[in-house]
Amino acid sequence: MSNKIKACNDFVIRFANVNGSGSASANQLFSKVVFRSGVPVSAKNIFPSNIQGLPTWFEVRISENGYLGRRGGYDFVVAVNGQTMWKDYQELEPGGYFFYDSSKQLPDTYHRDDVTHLGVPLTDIANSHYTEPRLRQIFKNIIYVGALAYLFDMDFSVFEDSIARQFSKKEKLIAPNIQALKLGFDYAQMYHQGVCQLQIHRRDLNGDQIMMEGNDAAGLGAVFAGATVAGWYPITPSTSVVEAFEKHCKKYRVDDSGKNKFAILQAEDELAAIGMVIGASWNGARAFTATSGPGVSLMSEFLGLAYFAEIPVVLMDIQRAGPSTGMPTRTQQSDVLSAAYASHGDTKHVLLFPSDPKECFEFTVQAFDLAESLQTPVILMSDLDLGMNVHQCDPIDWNDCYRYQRGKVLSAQDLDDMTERWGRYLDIDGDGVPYRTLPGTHPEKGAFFTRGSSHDEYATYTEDGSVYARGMKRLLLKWQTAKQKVPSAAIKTMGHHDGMVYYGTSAYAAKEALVHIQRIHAIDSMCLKSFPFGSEVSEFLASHQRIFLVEQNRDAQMKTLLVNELGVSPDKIISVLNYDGMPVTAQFIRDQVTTYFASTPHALGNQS
Amino acid sequence: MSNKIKACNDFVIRFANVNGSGSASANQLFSKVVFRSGVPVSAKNIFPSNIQGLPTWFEVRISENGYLGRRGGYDFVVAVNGQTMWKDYQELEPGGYFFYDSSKQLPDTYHRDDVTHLGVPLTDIANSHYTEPRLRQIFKNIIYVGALAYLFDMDFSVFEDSIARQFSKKEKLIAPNIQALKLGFDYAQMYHQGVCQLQIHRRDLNGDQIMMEGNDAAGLGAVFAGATVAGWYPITPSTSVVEAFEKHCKKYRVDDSGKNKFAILQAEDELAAIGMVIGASWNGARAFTATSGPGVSLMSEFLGLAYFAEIPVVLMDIQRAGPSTGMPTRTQQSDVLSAAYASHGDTKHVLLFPSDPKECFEFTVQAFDLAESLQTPVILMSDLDLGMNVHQCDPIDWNDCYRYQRGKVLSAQDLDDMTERWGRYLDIDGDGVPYRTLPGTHPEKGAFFTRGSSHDEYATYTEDGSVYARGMKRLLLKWQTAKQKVPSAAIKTMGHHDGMVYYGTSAYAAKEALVHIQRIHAIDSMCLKSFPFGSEVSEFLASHQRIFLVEQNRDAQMKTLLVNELGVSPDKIISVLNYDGMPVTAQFIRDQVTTYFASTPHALGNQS
Amino acid sequence: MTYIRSNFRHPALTPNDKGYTIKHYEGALSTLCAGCGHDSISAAIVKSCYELALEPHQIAKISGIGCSSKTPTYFLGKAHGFNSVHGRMPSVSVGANMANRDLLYIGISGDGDTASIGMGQFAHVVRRNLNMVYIVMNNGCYGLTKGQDSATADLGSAGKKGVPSVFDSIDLCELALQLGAGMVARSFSGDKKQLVPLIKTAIKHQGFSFIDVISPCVTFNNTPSSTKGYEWVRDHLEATGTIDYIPQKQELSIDYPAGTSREVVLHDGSSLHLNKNSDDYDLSCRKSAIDKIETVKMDQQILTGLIYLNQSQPDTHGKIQTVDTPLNALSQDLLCPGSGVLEVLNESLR
Amino acid sequence: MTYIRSNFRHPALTPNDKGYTIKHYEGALSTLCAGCGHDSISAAIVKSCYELALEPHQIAKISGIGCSSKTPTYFLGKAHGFNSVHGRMPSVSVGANMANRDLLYIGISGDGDTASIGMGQFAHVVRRNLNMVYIVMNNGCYGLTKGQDSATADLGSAGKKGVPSVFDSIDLCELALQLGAGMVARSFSGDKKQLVPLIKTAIKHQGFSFIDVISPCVTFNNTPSSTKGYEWVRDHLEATGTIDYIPQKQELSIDYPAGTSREVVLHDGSSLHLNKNSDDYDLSCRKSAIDKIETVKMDQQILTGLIYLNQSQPDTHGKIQTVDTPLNALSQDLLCPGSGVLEVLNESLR
Ligand SMILES: Cc1ncc(C[n+]2csc(CCOP(=O)(O)OP(=O)(O)O)c2C)c(N)n1
Ligand SMILES: Cc1ncc(C[n+]2csc(CCOP(=O)(O)OP(=O)(O)O)c2C)c(N)n1
Ligand code: SF4
Ligand code: SF4
Ligand SMILES: [Mg+2]
Ligand SMILES: [Mg+2]
Repeated sequence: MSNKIKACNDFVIRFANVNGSGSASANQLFSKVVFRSGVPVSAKNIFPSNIQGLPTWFEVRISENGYLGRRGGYDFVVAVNGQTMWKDYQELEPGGYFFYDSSKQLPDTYHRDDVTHLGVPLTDIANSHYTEPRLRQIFKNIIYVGALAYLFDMDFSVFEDSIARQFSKKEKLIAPNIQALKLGFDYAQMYHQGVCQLQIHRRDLNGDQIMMEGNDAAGLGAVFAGATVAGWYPITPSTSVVEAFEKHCKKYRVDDSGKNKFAILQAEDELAAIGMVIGASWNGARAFTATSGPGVSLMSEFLGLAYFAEIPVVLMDIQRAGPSTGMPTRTQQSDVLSAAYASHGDTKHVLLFPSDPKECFEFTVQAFDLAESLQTPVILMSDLDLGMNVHQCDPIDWNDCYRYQRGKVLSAQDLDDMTERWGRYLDIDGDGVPYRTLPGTHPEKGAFFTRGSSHDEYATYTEDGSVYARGMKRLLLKWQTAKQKVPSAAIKTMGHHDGMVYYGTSAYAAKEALVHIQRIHAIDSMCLKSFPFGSEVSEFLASHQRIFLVEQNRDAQMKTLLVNELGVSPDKIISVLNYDGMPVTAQFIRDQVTTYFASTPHALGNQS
Repeated sequence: MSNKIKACNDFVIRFANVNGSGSASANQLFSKVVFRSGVPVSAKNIFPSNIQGLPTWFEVRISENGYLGRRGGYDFVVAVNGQTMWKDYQELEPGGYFFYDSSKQLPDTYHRDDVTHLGVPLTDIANSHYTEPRLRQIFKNIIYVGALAYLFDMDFSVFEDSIARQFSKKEKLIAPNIQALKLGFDYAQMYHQGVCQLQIHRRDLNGDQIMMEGNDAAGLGAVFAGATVAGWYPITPSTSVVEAFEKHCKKYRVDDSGKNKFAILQAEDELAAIGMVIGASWNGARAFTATSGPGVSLMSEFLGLAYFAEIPVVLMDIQRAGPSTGMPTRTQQSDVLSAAYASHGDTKHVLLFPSDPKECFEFTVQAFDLAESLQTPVILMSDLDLGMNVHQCDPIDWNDCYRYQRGKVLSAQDLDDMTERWGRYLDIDGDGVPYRTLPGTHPEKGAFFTRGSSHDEYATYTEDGSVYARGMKRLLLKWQTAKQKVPSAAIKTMGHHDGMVYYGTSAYAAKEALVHIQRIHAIDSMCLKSFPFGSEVSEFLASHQRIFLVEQNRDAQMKTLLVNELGVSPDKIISVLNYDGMPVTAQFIRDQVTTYFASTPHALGNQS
Repeated sequence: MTYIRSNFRHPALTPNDKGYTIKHYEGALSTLCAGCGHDSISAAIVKSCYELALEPHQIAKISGIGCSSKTPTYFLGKAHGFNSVHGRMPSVSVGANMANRDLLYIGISGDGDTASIGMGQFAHVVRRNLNMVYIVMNNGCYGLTKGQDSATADLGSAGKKGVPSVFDSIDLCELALQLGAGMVARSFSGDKKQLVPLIKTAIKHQGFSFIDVISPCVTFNNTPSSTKGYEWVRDHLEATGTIDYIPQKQELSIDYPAGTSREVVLHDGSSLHLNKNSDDYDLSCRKSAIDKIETVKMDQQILTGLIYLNQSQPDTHGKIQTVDTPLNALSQDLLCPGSGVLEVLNESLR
Repeated sequence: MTYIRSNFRHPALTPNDKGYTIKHYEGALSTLCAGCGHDSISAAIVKSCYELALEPHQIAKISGIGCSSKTPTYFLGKAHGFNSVHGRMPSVSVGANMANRDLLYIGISGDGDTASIGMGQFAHVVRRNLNMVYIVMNNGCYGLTKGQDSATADLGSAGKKGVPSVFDSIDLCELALQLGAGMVARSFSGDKKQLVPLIKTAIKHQGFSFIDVISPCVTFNNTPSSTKGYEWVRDHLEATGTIDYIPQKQELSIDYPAGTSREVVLHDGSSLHLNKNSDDYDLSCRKSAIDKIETVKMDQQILTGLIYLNQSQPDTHGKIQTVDTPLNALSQDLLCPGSGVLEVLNESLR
């Protein structure tokens, strides 16, 4: 017992529950209170692909240093799921704390010397205070939260406030919840006084930050971006994007007569979902869909059409672990390659890689501008970790002076004013982006035929190979234009030889890993934000001799893109690949990088 | 007229027709006669994506040197399509011959000095000899073939033989056809004696070669390979694969009672087609489907399932010009990337690249062996040029001692004999390939659950990330195994610094280009046959300082694969890209390569 | 411009209510085979739009892939067109309609495009009662890929290859009925008298209007042994009754024998005059309509004409309660909540 | 192993004809929600196979994706199973069946899996009359993705979220009928008395057997306002009549009141004993069956029981005339033409 973990505002607690048991809101209450106590916190929901009765975990990292990635391991476990209790016990960090429901006695096998047992008879307490089974179940969860409040020496008033806020519309529930918290608190105080050396003390480190799910932010972004049409098909972990869009639309987009300034249609499948987006975008509405890997595969034919016929599309790919159905409730960044080059024939698609909810919001807004400015699909590459977990980030903001960039769309007036013959696929500006018209614009001018078959500059069908090739070449020019419009990579460079590159949700862990690595080794960093890559990316790669590229997939898919598009030598990229479906940890990155350094201390180039 | 093209057995003739007018068989008769005269010949059908009434061309290259790729340009044109006559006239090579139907007078604008006009009143002759409109139409075509026989000084008896063979089952038609030939012959002899300086003279250069379409060969290959189930959906240019399979099955695979030892089902779409293949393969039959780009896009989700659940699949992708509907009747090699990494998540698929019909046959047979041995999808990457044009190649042969390699399938006896617990996804041999069982094998043993979701070695569903990752790693090991089983690249090396790499149908033009380039510059060559690449490919790339990589797509897709899989530096690969939908020509390759040499005569490496 | 345009040209040199002659409604020259049924249907669409004096640019033509799906190029050259991908015309139409409820959507598809690869999207666009005209140019085969049987090829029917189909055919009208289409009709490309009023009715009907038009493929499926050839179809037609479409303001001047005609008023005030057969049934009863199709089919006949019309269902916009202004016409100010709401919103996330 | 297996266990401890107890037919422990209708259907499948004394390893279980599609893990653990991708069970079943016509194919799907993403494949497997049992576990919602409405959710029906559906529901039995299924039935997961004989009949029927089983989702769609909840379904059942499946060799010992029962003999000699309602109709008439469904629906009732049975159509193998030996059992010698034919073949290409 002497090696008990001691920590203040820097530890990991894991809640082991059964899904469908109502534990989620209790656990979220706990992490919200940490946040409201001014201490940085991050929480990951590790849930099964099933609805009820299977193990689910909620991992909360409390980090005064503001490390918001997954740390790995846990110092304290609330083990209220009998199915996994033994595993939860065994995997506890040395010196950790094992919190369990002591209504039933713990078997003898639970005898790790280094572990502190914290029994609270949750069931007994709940049963003796509540009669209705559902209440017993729910309050059992609140009781353990109350106990934690005591054990971690937390400010109880923040709990009370939080409960009051949560139930501001159901005031009757406030008192019973606080009572349940107290039951736990009191029991812990009575039986476990001074035992726990983990503390969560008030700080003021969170400023004006907010806690939000990436999908919520993306849905909100679509509302702010003026999206009016969403066609979608349910699939974990993307479903909540459209749910959020709907929620926010219902709040901000219903007119006085109760009618909707939006159309959300649950499609029959993903092919139809993206078909709807294409139809709506063609017709001048901002439209989007959200899906995950299997959906992207199914949308592939339509993506090729949108690329070739040059129709704006906003697609959000909330990635999960593939291939195939894979691990539907685990995270990965493994659709990078299939999204970038989706569909047969020569195609390339614009990708955006948000790293936190605020970026989910902002990149969604930008996705619509890009899709319409470039007349092409833009894919927001989020993932389950970012999309379905609550993340701390800066507040959403909005500049009211900003106007949507609707791209090159000709009005009736524009058409009347034209002196030259208009060509739908004619590049007049030299940027590879032609002008389009919308159906219904003008009685006599501007009508054209959109097709996925080969066409000339005037949208007429052609089988003339040179005309076709000219069009394909122009699309490459457009690709160059895209490079100037997409968000730039975030670069931190001091001119070192080595660099670390990462993107998307790996940013949390990578940033933390960098702090540690930089103590022993000089290294620069770059967080990629988009594909195609801007010149800043080429420069960073060119000016560094070794690049550690952090990815959450097996096949180093971003490396493929970098090498393929920029011609950078694959030799200088050292992949750091995590693909077990859990968010990558700082520790993993540190280990990989430092092991590499240990074996190859110097960069390869410039040796001769 | 002094610069008239003169050539014997080395020129290009183009037939300009209207589709649906019955010209195809006359044109094919002509090229067949060239072939039977012992002179190497290649013919390309350039047809519209339409059924009737649009321009269609048939380009025949006669080459005593045995150059069977497209040459580009034409020396002689049979211009019997009014819609394109002017263009056909203008684009004729300087000094070329313009053959037309002189029943109508040629407009004055047709006054190129360098061009020899050869008018034959085809319509008039046909009308004066035949009354039925259909016969007039058909025999008009035969009449011009007869005229060509004279003009090119060809051996008329070969025509007579060919007609006799063609109509061996409709003998009545022999005489009228020969008469029609004669009508043309006689007219030409009468009015154009000694005018044409192009000749086709008998040689004996074709040995025992055959003339065959790649799709016919692939379909035949599937019959010889023992494929019993085909699910398919019509799409140009793949349709004729299944048609050939059916034709050969009907010949070789119907039992005495008239029942079929095969099942061919036209599916409702490509998703269903590959679903059928997966179901049949899972159940132990050899099954395949054929499609083109749009189908591959649609099959992408299922391909991921087959990869991850490890089910054999044979898919033939007869590529056409993309993206989207693109140019459905033009050729390209532009599905390479999307086929190699088809589907979301981390996936890799085995690809085979046949270069001629014989290889279509052989690689199809091998595809089944590979798919079953490796338990994974194998994609035959053919294209429209190879699949739908008749190519001269060595005869099909078959070794009766060869036995199908059905892979690791456990029989009831095997299961009974096992001492260890069997695991569907357990790698016992260290090659990454586990053992499978077929439904119905054993009453008690060997049943397992196939799924696209994550599974452990015993096929049980798991969400344990480390178990999942272990499986994904094993699939990489299997990929290594694949490298040893796929057909090796064909390498010709003399240890030069420069090398040319090509694959698929580019082989014809590349070989010809090499002959010419080698006269001025030492260069080795490699014809890729498969993906993943064997060690011979890495060695070739490593041992050459500059690699010219010939591809028929815009984005240098094979380069992506080479760089990505082998880590070769992208700098040393110089892409030679033809993507206008016409088969690449030797001239194009020569020009690209020699231009490069002119500007950069020496290889880059080893300079310091 | 269609091959057989000339048939219709004569009476139409006079300008319509909008002052347009029929030329205004034509498209590019057809590249289909001479005699293809699809061209007749194009001509009927041209005629319908001309007679209704529609503004062509207020129409959107959407199709899949196939010979049939090529036809939108051959009519209404002043309207935007979208030749999408195989079998997916419905979803593109749904999206387009959501974006702008004010245009007229004419969806063109083939039997392959709809009954095979597009079956799922077809079923669901019907179910949503999207306000559109959905025309299947039904030739029982895949014309563009050279004549394979489609799922509407009848059992035993044989095309050019001479191999009789071994599968039962799918009756798209019956499916549309079952899936809740507001208007269902069948016609024959060769019967322009019947087809034009049907198309006009379909255009005027608010909601999903389905017309299955048997349209012989002269190249691959016009054999005597084919049930989709001109011969067979002509010999086996049975019509539900003649119909006349009467525009809003026109008076009902046509004289029908008493007891044999009935008027149906459409939403915009225009009306249909139905000249009925004796064995008539209730046009607005799904069950009777299905029954009628099946009964006629048992006699080896093909039921044509207006089979079902029910105007009571709201269309998709009605179901999901969108605003009256087309969504694509709403400005940023009407759509973007703006910074004003963010204080409350951010606070709710703390 | 299913949650409610115990219900069925008692009478089945006795071995069946093959000497197996019911345990032999069970699968892994269910991970569905306690009370989920799907578990009852699994139990009914177990019981049916047990009672028919089938060899489990001669069965192949194929499904798509969804809670329903998970169930094959929970029954017949000795049979091979294939949990494919969403909506594509039919095509995988077609392929499997083509490869080996001798196994019994049980396809399991959900209403989302079949009526939405899988609609096209569903329509076409029916049309092919594939010899299989196709069971839809129909809960009117997408259970696994947390309760969204499916296309079988009835107009006005509301699940846990409380939002009534604005779209008409798709009736899969009617579709199956129209598309040519040989056997069509509907049942309720809570009615094992009716479900077991139906499954047994489906297994014995040669050709496509479709059973739409209403199967409440207790978590997301078991509200009083849902027409797929236990309450509503129980209150609105109307059965076509009780049916008893009688194995081949068993004598007809059950005694029915005269005039109310009828016997139907299946291909293998086993028979069905139908105890009919008074308002009965001809079971082998498609038109009457559709009519019956529609009529009952108008009364807000759900028709259950055997709705249609027609044994006259050949199955897919019959249609395409494959050999009797399963194709996957043909050896290389029987399949490969060998070098012998090549001389002629090559010569024909010169
Ligand atoms: C995904 C895809 N698969 C296949 C094709 C090839 N294809 C083009 S048209 C067509 C069928 C057309 O049949 P139908 O819709 O009946 O039109 P028709 O030509 O008979 O008018 C097919 C299969 C395609 N273009 N795309
Ligand atoms: C291509 C694809 N899209 C979406 C999903 C997500 N998904 C899983 S199950 C399901 C619906 C299941 O509904 P149903 O078939 O009715 O089964 P239930 O769970 O209700 O039994 C969906 C949409 C998926 N797995 N694959
Ligand atoms: S092939 Fe048939 S459907 Fe196509 S254009 Fe010709 S006649 Fe019409
Ligand atoms: S969510 Fe619904 S369908 Fe799924 S297991 Fe639970 S009760 Fe059954
Ligand atoms: Mg057709
Ligand atoms: Mg369901």
